[in-house]
Amino acid sequence: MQRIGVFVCWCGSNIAATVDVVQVAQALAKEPGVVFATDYQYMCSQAGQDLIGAAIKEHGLTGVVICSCSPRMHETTFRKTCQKAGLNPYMVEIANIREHCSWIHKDKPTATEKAVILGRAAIAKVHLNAPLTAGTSPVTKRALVIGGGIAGIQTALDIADAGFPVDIVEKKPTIGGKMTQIDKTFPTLDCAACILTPKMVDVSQNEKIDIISYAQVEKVQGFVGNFSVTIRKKARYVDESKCTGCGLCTEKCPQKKVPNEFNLGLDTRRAIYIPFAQAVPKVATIDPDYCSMLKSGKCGVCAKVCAAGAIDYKQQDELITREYGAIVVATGFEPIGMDKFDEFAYAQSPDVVTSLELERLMNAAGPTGGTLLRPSDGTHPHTLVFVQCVGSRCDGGEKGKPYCSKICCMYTAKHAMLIRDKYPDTEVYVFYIDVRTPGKNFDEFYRRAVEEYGVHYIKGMVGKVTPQDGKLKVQASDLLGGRQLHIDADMVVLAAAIEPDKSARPLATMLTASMDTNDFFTEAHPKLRPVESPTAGIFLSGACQGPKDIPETVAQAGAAASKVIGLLSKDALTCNPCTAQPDELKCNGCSSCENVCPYGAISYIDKPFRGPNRTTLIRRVAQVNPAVCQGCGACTVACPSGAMDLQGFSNKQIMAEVDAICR
Amino acid sequence: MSQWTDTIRQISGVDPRKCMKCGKCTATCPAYDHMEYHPHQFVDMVTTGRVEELMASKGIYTCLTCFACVERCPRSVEPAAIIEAVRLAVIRQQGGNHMTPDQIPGLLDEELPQQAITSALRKYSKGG
Amino acid sequence: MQMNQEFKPTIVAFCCNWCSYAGADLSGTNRLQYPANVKIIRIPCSCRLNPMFILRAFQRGADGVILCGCHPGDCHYTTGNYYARRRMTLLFSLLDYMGIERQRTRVEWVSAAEGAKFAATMNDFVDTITKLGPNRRLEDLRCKSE
Amino acid sequence: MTYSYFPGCTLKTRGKDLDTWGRASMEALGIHLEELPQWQCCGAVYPLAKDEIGSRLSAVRALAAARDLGTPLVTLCSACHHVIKRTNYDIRHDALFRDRANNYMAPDTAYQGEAQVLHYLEVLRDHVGFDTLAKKVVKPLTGRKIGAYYGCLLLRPSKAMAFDDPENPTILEDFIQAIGAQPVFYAQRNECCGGYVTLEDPSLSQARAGAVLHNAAAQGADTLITACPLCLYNLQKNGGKLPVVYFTELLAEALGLKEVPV
Repeated sequence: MQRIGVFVCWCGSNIAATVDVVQVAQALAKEPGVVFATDYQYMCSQAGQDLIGAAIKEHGLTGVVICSCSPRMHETTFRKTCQKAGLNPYMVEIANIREHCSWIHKDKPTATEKAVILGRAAIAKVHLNAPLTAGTSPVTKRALVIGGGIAGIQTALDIADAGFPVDIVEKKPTIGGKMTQIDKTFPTLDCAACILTPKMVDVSQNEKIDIISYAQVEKVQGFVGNFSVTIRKKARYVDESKCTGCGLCTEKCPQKKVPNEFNLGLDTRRAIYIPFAQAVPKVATIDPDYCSMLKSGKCGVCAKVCAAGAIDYKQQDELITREYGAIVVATGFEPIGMDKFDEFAYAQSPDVVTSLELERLMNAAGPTGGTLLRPSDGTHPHTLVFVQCVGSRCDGGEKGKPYCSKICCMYTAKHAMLIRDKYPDTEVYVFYIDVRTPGKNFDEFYRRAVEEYGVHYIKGMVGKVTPQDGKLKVQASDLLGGRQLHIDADMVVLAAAIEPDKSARPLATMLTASMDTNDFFTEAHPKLRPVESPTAGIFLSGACQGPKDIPETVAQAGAAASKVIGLLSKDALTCNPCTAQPDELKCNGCSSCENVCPYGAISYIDKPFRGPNRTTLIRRVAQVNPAVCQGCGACTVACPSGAMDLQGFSNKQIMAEVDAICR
Repeated sequence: MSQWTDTIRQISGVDPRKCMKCGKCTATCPAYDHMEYHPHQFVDMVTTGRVEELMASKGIYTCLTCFACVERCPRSVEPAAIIEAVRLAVIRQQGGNHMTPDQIPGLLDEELPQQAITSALRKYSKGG
Repeated sequence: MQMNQEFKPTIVAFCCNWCSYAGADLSGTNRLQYPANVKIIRIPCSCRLNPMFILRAFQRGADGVILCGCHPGDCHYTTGNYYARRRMTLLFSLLDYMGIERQRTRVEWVSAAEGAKFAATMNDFVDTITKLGPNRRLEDLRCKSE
Repeated sequence: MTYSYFPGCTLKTRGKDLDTWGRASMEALGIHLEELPQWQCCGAVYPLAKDEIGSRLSAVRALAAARDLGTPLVTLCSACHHVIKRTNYDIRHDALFRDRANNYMAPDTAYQGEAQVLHYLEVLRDHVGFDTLAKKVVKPLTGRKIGAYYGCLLLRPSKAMAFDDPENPTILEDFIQAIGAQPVFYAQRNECCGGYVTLEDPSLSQARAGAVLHNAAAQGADTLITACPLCLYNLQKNGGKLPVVYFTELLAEALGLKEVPV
C-alpha cells in the first residue's frame, strides 16, 4: 500500500475563489492510502515546495498528488520538488483543478465536488505508479535553420558564434528573404540593404555555416538531439562550385520575358538569373519553366558564354541527409493575395499596388531606379491613397485574417513620409481604422508623418476604387468628418495582411510541431517559452510564429539561438521514461506493435524461456528501444495479447482513473 | 439600452457588437448622399440603444439593399440587414405601413417591371 | 423524461496531451464555461485509448465518453490519431451491436488553439447525453459475483 | 437535355425579351427549358429579416417542385434567382427556417434543399461551355464593345449566391467573348444602379444609373448587357444614351435567331 500525500493549491484566488480547498483536502484525506492532506496558498512557491518536501520526509510518503494548475504548467516543477525530497519524480500526479475546474465553473459547491473527483482519480492512479528512471540519449552538435531571411540569418550567426555548426536551408536561390525587397526601415529610415547585406556576407564567410540554397526540407525523422533530415536541393542547372557570379549569362540569355519575382512581377528578368546584385550565394540559376534549352533542347547560349563552364543542363535534384541536434523554423511570411479584395481594383489597374510592390517602386535597385512612377504610364503620381488593414482584422474566415498584421501602420507611415519628403508636390492620404504604434519611437514617427510631412490621416475606410479617365476614383468614408469622400487618385497602395509562408504547414506536419488556426507556429508557452515549439528540439524564429517587425524578429532570432546553444552544449539528454514495455511472457511475437510504431522503436529478439521439464523454449518477443520510443502508446492498443503497456500511462492506471471518476 | 436593441438583433439575426467601426460600409454605400444616418451609424445606434431615432428617420427607406456593405464588411456585421430590421420594426407597428396598395396606380409607368411594384409593396408594408 | 431535469450525466473525456488537453487548458484560461459533469483523463495520444477503457467507463456508470485528439495530419506522433479514428470506428459498430446509443460515444479533433471549440464541443455533448437520459449500465458479471 | 425553368412575373410581361430570346437560344443549343408547372411569384424580394418565414415560402414551393421533377431549376431574372437561390441556401443552412417552412407547407416529403438552382448564365458556362457556345455562333458580334452590367443581386452576398467572384466577376465577360464581341471591363459593373428606390427616391436612382453608364462609356463600351429587368428599366429610364439590352438578346443575335437591329 502506498503512503500518499495530497497537496491542494489555492493558486491565490484562482482556485480558492471557486473551489473550497479546505473541503477538498478534507475529503481526499479520507481516500484509501492517503496519510496526509493539506492546502496552501501557492504550492509552486518556494514555501509551498518546502512544505511538500517536508511532508514527504515526515510522513514517509511514497506517492504525491498535487491538486493545482495544469500539469502542462508545473508538472516538471513538482517532480523536481519530490526528487529533491528523495521521492522518485514519477510518483507524482497532478489533478488539474484550475484550468479544468475552477476557471470553467462558477458555482462553488459544484466546482468543489468536481475537484474532489479529479483528486480522487489522481490518487487512484498514483496507487499504481511505479518509480521510473529516465535514460539518456546523445546530442548531435549541429543545428538546422529552415529559412534564410533575417530571422534565419541572425539565428544561424548567433549559433555559429557559440562554436556550433549550422546549416541554413533556403528555398529561394539566395538568402536574405523579404528584407532584401524592402527599401528603408522604420522608424530610423536607414536603408535595409545597408544593414542586411553585410550580415548575408558574414553568413557566407562563416566557416561554421553551410548555406543550402534553392532547397527544401523533405523528410524529418528522429527526436530532440537526434534528428535526421533529408533536404532536396533542387537542380539549378549551374554548378555552384564553378559559377563565379559574373552575370554574363544573365545578360546574354535570349528569354527576356520572365516575370521578375524579386520585383514582384513589376519588371522582367531572363530565364537564367541572379535574383539581385548582392545575392548570397552569388550564383546563377536557370528557371526550368522558361529556359528553352531545358524545355525544347534548343538554345544553349548561357553554356556558350560561360567561361567557367558552370552550366549543366543535365543537373538533377540532389537529396542530402544530415543529422542535427536542434531545428529552428524561420519560414517567415507572405503578404496575402489581393484577389478577394477587388473592390480596390487591384486586378483592374496596375496603379493599384500592394505595399511591398511600392517598396520595389521606391527602391534604387527596383524597376524604376527609385523614382516613384505610375506602373500604368510611367508618369509621376500626384495623389496617393493608402488603404490600411486590407485583409487584416477580418471576421468570418475565407476573405481575410482575424489578426492584426502589426507592421502595416508603421510601414505605411514610412511610405507616406518618404513620398512627401521626396515629392513635396504630392498629396498623400492614409485611411485607417486605428493607428497602432506600440514600439520605441513608433508613435513619434507616425506623428512626424502627420505634423512635419503633412500626410492626411483619415479615420475611415475605402469602399470602392473605380479606374476611369486615367484616374483612380476612390470612394471612402471620413468618419470623424462625417462625410463620404471622393478622391481622384493617381495611385492606390494596399496594406495587405501578412500570413505565414505556404511552406509552413507541410513543414509543421513533418516536424510534428503544432500550429494555430492561422498556420502560425505555436510556442511552448505563450509567455514563458516564446521561442520554443511544444515539440522538443524545435525552435521558432521570426514571423513564422506571428507577425513581427525587424527588431522583434532579430530579438527572437537571438533568443531561439540561445535556446539552441543551451541544448547543443549538453552531451546527453534525459529521455522520457514513460515508454512502452512488453510483458515478454504474454508476447507472441506477432509484429502488430512494430507495424504501428511511428518511430521504429520496436524490434524482435529470440529469447530463451524455461519450458516444462527443464526444457528451454526459444520465443520471438518484442523489444522496445527506450531511447527511441516517444511514448505515444499506439502499440499498447494494437497488441492482441495485451502484452504491451505504457509506463506512466498503464492500462491499469487509466482504468483506475475511469473507475474513480465513475464511482 | 432600449428594448428595441434586442428586437433589432432578433429580427436581423446580426450581432452589431462585432462592428469594429472601420466605416467600410459607409465608404461603399452608393446611397450615402441621400441618407440621414449612414450604415456605420445604423450599426452604432443599434448597439447604443438609439433605435427610436433611427425609426423616425426617413433614411431607412433610402437603403438600396445592394448588399455592398454586407459583402465588404470585414466583420460580417451586415448593416443592410440591420437597416431592414429597423424598417420592419416601424412597419410592424399599427399604422406603420410605408406604402399601401392604393398608392400603386399613381406610381405606375408603361415600362416599370411588375417585380419593382411587388417588391416595393412587400418591403414597405405589413404582410405584403 | 421527468427525471431529465434532475439527471446529471457522468461524462469521461479522454484528451491527448498535445492538442486536446492543451485545448481544454486554453478554454480554462479563457474562462469558457462547460458543465462540471465532464471529467478529463489525460493520455499521451488519442491512439493510447484502448477501446476497453470506454467499455469499462460504461460498466462503471458513465453516461457518455468522448475522445479528443489532434486534427488529422497534426498528430504529435504523426499518425496516432489515424489509428484512433480507425479503432473507434470499429468500437462504434460494437457498441451499436450491443445496443448502446451511438450518440454516447464521440470522437472530436480539438487543437491546442481551439479552446472555444473544446468548450462548445463539451456543452454540446453534455446536452446530447442529458437529452438521452441515463445509460443502460453495462455490468461485469465477474465483479458482481465478488 | 431538359431543365426546369422558373420565368417569374416580369419575364411574362415587361421583360419578354429576356425570356423569349433566352428560351429560343437554349433550344438552339440543345437544351429545353421546361416551365415549372403552376409556378407562382418567387416572392419578388428576399427578406433580410430572419423571422420572416411566410415571404420565403413561395420560393420553397418552387424549389420543392423542381426537386420532385428531379431536374435543376434554371432562373433567368436576377431578382428571381436571388430570392430562390438564397432561400435554398437558408433551407440548407438554417435548421429553424427549414423546420418552420416545412411545418407551414406540410409537403408530402419535407424539402431539405435537394434542388439545384442554376442561373441561365451558369448553364451556359458550366453545362454548355463558352467554348462550345463560341463554335455555335453564326453571326459573331465582331467589333462590338460590350460592357457587362452585373448589378447586385447575382453576385451578393457571395456566400449564399456562389455565382462568381463578387468583386471581379468574369462570367458575363466570358460570355461576351464567346459571342464574338469585345468585353469592356469597368469598375462600376458590380455597383448598384439604384433601381430599388426608383419609386421612393428617383433622384438617387438617376445619380446611380448615371455613374454606372458614365464609367462604362468612359472605358469604351458601346452597349451594356444585363440579366435584370429592374436594372434594364432603371438604366434606360434614369441613365443616359448608352443602350442597355438583355444578354439573351445578343445571344439570340449571335446564334442567328434574332434580326440584328439596324
